[in-house]
Amino acid sequence: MALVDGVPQCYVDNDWICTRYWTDYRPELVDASVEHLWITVISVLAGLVVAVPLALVARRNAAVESVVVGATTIIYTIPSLALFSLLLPFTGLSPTTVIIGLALYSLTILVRNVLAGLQGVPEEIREAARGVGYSDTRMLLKVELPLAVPVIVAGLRVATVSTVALATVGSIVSYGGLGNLLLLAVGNQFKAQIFAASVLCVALAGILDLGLLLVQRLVTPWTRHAR
Amino acid sequence: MALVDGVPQCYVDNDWICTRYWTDYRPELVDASVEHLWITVISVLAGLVVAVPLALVARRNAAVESVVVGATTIIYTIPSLALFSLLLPFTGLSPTTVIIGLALYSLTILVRNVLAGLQGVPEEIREAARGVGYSDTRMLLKVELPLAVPVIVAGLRVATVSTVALATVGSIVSYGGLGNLLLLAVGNQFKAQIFAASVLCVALAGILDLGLLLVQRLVTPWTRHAR
Amino acid sequence: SDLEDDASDPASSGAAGDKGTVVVGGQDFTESQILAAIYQSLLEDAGYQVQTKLVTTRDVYLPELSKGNVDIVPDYLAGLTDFLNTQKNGPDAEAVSSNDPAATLAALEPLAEEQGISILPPSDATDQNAFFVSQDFAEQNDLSTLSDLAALGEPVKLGAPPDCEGRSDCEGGLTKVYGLDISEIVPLDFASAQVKDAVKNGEVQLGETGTTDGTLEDLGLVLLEDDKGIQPAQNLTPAVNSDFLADNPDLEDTFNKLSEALTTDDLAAMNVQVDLERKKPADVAAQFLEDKGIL
Amino acid sequence: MSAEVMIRLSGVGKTYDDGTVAVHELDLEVQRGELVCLVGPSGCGKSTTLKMINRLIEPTTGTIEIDGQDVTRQDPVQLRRGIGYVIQQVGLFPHQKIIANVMTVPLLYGESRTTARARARELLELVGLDPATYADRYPSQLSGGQQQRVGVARALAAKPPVLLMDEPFGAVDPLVRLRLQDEFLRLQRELGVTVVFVTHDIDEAVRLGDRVAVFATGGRLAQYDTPARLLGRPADDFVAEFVGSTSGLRRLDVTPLDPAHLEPLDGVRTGDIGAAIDVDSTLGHAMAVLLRDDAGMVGVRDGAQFVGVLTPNGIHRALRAALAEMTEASA
Amino acid sequence: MSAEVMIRLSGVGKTYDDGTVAVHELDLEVQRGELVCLVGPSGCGKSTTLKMINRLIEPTTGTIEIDGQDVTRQDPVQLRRGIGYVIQQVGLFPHQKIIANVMTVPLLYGESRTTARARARELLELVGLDPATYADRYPSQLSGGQQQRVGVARALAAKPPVLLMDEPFGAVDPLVRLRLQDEFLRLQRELGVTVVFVTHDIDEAVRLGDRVAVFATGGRLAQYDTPARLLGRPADDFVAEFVGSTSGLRRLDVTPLDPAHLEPLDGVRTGDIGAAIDVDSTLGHAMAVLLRDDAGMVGVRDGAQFVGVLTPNGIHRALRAALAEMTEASA
Ligand SMILES: Nc1ncnc2c1ncn2[C@@H]1O[C@H](COP(=O)(O)OP(=O)(O)OP(=O)(O)O)[C@@H](O)[C@H]1O
Ligand SMILES: Nc1ncnc2c1ncn2[C@@H]1O[C@H](COP(=O)(O)OP(=O)(O)OP(=O)(O)O)[C@@H](O)[C@H]1O
Ligand SMILES: [Mg+2]
Ligand SMILES: [Mg+2]
Repeated sequence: MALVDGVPQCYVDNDWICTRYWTDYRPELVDASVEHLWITVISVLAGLVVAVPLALVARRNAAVESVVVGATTIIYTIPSLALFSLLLPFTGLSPTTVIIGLALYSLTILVRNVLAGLQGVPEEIREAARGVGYSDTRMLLKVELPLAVPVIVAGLRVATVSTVALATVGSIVSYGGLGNLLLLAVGNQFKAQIFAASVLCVALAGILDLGLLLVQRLVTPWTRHAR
Repeated sequence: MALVDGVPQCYVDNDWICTRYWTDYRPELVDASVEHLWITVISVLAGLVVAVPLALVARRNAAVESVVVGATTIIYTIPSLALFSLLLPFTGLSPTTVIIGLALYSLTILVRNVLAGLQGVPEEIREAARGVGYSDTRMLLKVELPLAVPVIVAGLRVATVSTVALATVGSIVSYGGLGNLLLLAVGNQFKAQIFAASVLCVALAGILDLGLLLVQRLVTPWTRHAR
Repeated sequence: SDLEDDASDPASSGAAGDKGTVVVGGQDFTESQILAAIYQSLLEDAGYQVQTKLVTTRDVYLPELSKGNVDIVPDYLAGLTDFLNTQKNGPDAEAVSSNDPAATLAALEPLAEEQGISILPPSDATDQNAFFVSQDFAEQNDLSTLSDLAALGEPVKLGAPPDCEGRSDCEGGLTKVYGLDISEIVPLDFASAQVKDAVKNGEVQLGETGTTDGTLEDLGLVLLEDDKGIQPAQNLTPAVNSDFLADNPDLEDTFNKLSEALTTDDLAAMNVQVDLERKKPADVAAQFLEDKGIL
Repeated sequence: MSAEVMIRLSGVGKTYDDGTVAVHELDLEVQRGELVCLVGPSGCGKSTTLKMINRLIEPTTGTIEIDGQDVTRQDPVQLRRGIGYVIQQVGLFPHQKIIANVMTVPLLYGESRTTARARARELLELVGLDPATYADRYPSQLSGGQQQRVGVARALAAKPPVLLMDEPFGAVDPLVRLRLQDEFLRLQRELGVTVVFVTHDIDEAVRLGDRVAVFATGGRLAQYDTPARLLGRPADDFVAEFVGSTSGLRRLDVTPLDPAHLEPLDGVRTGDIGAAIDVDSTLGHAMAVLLRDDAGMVGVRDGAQFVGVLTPNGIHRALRAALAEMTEASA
Repeated sequence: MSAEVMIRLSGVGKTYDDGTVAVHELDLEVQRGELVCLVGPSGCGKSTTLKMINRLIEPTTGTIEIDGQDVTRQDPVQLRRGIGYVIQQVGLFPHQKIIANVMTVPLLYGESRTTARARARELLELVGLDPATYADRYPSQLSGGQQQRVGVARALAAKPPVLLMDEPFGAVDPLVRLRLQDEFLRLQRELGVTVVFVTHDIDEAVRLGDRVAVFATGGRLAQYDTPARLLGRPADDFVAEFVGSTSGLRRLDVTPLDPAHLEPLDGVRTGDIGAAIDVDSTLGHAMAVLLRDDAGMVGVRDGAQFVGVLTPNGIHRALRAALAEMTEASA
């Protein structure tokens, strides 16, 4: 094998684990991770912002619920490739394409969990709140949503983790964060890069997941006191 | 455009909607839908069968919960391509590869929703059950799981819809159901086929989703009687 | 289902099933699909039960082929050679394929042997990578070859899969052999609708597709000729699991007959039938075999 | 007089989907500032009636007016803001600390957090829960009776003109309950609140109610009267039985001493008088003291001065007189 | 004698994580077949004590034995199967119909569905809920008191040797409660169940309990005695106050007539006697009758025969005597 001198051995051997890679490509890895992170966070937040009102509309009656849940179902079944191509004419090769797509996907999970969470609020607590004169809005904000937090956060966690994974698909419009690195590396069998990008993806998902768990603990202190 | 005579106009124009396509390709569409359906159903059931015990183990203590939830997170972030390649050496070009993969993905959603559902059971009802001498198992089966059904079914519905969407990825090992048709059609811009396969995907997701909703209504009759 | 009244239902031809099962592999794009259908017809005619498994990438079917889970695959000479070469010698290994079919075959055979794969004689028919620009762009600048484009001396954006970078039949060859100034590779799939759209609306100037792509004309796109021959010999060739071939030696004749008959024009014509006339690959395959008098 | 009516139910009925008649053709008027108790056997429609007043349940027939306005024409949220409500199931917000549960209502009325907090602490004291200990706990960390008292504090926090209370003291012990009743009565008089108070404890109803409505099973109003008349002249056998065979004894607690029934001090030596009670005690208190020591009589004092002695016969006479008076009044 | 002890708490204490002492160094013995009532102010640790017996709460100090066996050494599930439990918050299973809620426990013991269903229907009748109406409803379709009665039926369904009841009749009206108490007492005697019964209603405790344990705030046992001695000789001011200033009156309901306190019939004309009562009535009944009519005395009959008349003074003497007796007994 005629290889240029001074090429690190792990590049030559195409090893999965290659510390040299991590130092050589640090800027690329950092940039990609940062991009991945903000795309994920913004997408999920956008999804949540849309999901809550949708869920609220949905629970007004069974027919509307079917429509809303059905529509988000349809979106979820559109393959990412197709969804991005649908968006492309409007938003072009920009992060917006990816974010809209990812937010739309997260809707499916979020709408259902927001709905399930709200349904789980005990009737007598709802009655007490209504009885002291809570408006629907206030009851929602002060009673129902807080009590639904565990189920909503469960949904947020799934949505976040799934968005971290899906964000790699953004590489088809070149905003895929770690997905860009991954796709390139898969293309030319650069194992060290495949490994690094995958590990960072997982780490990102793990950190976000843990973060949300902590947020949940923080905002639901009452669940910690056993009766 | 030099085209052979007798080619249906909607093929020539590459229309999205082409009734001729639906008749010409009926056998392919039926076969693909059937394959898609059974792969989805088996995958989600397999996921559920694994998720419930995992959730039960997880809720014993916070550390185990982190591990279980973390592990399913990691699985979820593995791109389907990579996951299927990991499974390929063991299971080959068989439906098993796809089913294992899809079941693993559905775990993330199911484990969390089973956990959230169980957490939502009011403490006084748990206490009453324990008080009359329910064993942990019996309480789980007779009290906790039934009361968790709305949240679990919410998870099952997300998992099912998401699996219908993900199952298309099975085309990388030729067991993608409608995904096989979709991928081929995307490759050669066969819009009628893209449309038909997409519509069937959505319909499948919708039907399964509705079916689960009906199942939920059936198994939670007590939620229909307002206080 | 026997709803189809097409005469080409191979399963009904007499001897089916008494020689055991054959798994035909392949990739799931049009051409591969047509070839798999041709293989299936031939094999069924020879008395085998055939299962066709079309997958997305060579990574998936090749290990299965060498293990014998897949028995036969219609493949491309240089593509297969490069794949096996990099698999054995690493991603940066020097290419052993070239634009000469014989030399490429010679390089391939030992590599395939090691994997338990036998290569039957290739056909003259080829499906090489090719680069295209928009009709307007070509007319404005009077372009017909890649050299013409290089002569323009303007930086171009290239729409191609990410693995294009550095490859001698892609970015590497375009810059080193033709001296093109490629300012950016926008990662877009080979022959995909996206890359064609991107070229058409000017987001990139140059896109990558195959020589047998039958859709370009309709879309207002034109191929530029590879006048300096950077594309390796992508002749169609059957790759067979060696053990399977040893057990079924008569297959060689069958497939040689096919390879002799098949031409690049046939491929393009069949692609058009499937891609534009929306005929089913099985029907196109049957028609082809009948026209050539093979079956 | 009609301006004085605060709550008016006319022909109000509630039939549930499955055909259960919870309340049947109910007519009921509550005057402004009045405290009306609803009593009756379990399942007779008391809670349903209460919830129809603040529209948590919509009646199937009849109309309900508050302060002359048909409640069905009002925005339910605005309506309920003017009505305090203590729910039978307590229904504290499990995710809020005790203090926040009580502050909830003043905050709803736009009070500042400081004012709301101060008021909440005051009310916790009032219901016998030391804010220092309980303010920062979650509901699940309180006993059943403590939770119930927080529910009462929450409803009182708004100083609402109308208050609906569904068995608010059902889970607390008699001592705490007595104290709560006293405090509550004081507050109610002071603020002039109109109260509808559900209880199954006839003693409580008699003690608190200006008038008491006795419901029979099936949501029928059997009698609506002052406690005295209810005890003295039950409308029918059902009411008589419900009010209890010991209704005469119950009166001990509500009948004040009357100097007319005392025996003169003449010939009684101070040593013979076991103990002394105040002239404005109830007969019940007198009897308790009488039983405690062996003297057979108890001295009655007005300030420092003895005004007479009370014997068992005197108590009997006083009770009889009270009953007779009642009977006349209701005739 | 020690074989007779069914439940023994020795030095049992419970301190919650935040330092709240819910129960303090409690010693308590319950004999086999005995019905012990726990009373005390809200938050004094009654529920906590109960839940420690069936290990829903683990004590921080001390040991609890049932039938001579340390409960902490037993499998909690097996332990609880031998102990019926009525939870203060009712805690019906919202997803099961009423009949299924009650059947739950016999099914747990391996009864057939038919037997369990029959037993459940029986028990629903017992607690005054007609199975035809209520069996197929869900808990949310019942009133508060009805739900509570279902909870009681559920606990009784197992015929357990030990029964823990946390304010089981707190939400039902006095008439239904009296009936429930009677039925329950009958059942308890018949089956010889050992019962620990939490109530905040001292009347109920006195009526039901073989012995009554009065708790003071902070989980301290203030007095543990028979109802008679508790009323007659409260151990301290706290108990005296808790048992109530009217404790003499409470005794009316538990003290039988004594012929010794009757006045002779001599010189009384039959027309003067307002009404007649049976010789085995309670003093309470006698007094109620006495107050009802204007005669100032009531005839007492043994079968068809008059044995004397009772006057207000007679009642007073009878009460005094009963108190004195008690005081002696406890001395
Ligand atoms: N999780 C907890 N953390 C701290 N203190 C608690 C907790 N649970 C209960 N307590 C306190 O323990 C004490 C005893 O509670 P317990 O429920 O035993 O009272 P109780 O006698 O049953 O009262 P009630 O008659 O009101 O039901 C109460 O003062 C209560 O505030
Ligand atoms: N959703 C419902 N469907 C059918 N019947 C119902 C429903 N809710 C309540 N009921 C019935 O209506 C009647 C009145 O109920 P309500 O709650 O008003 O009684 P209550 O007087 O408050 O009784 P309690 O003192 O036991 O609380 C009861 O017999 C009850 O069974
Ligand atoms: Mg009620
Ligand atoms: Mg308690």
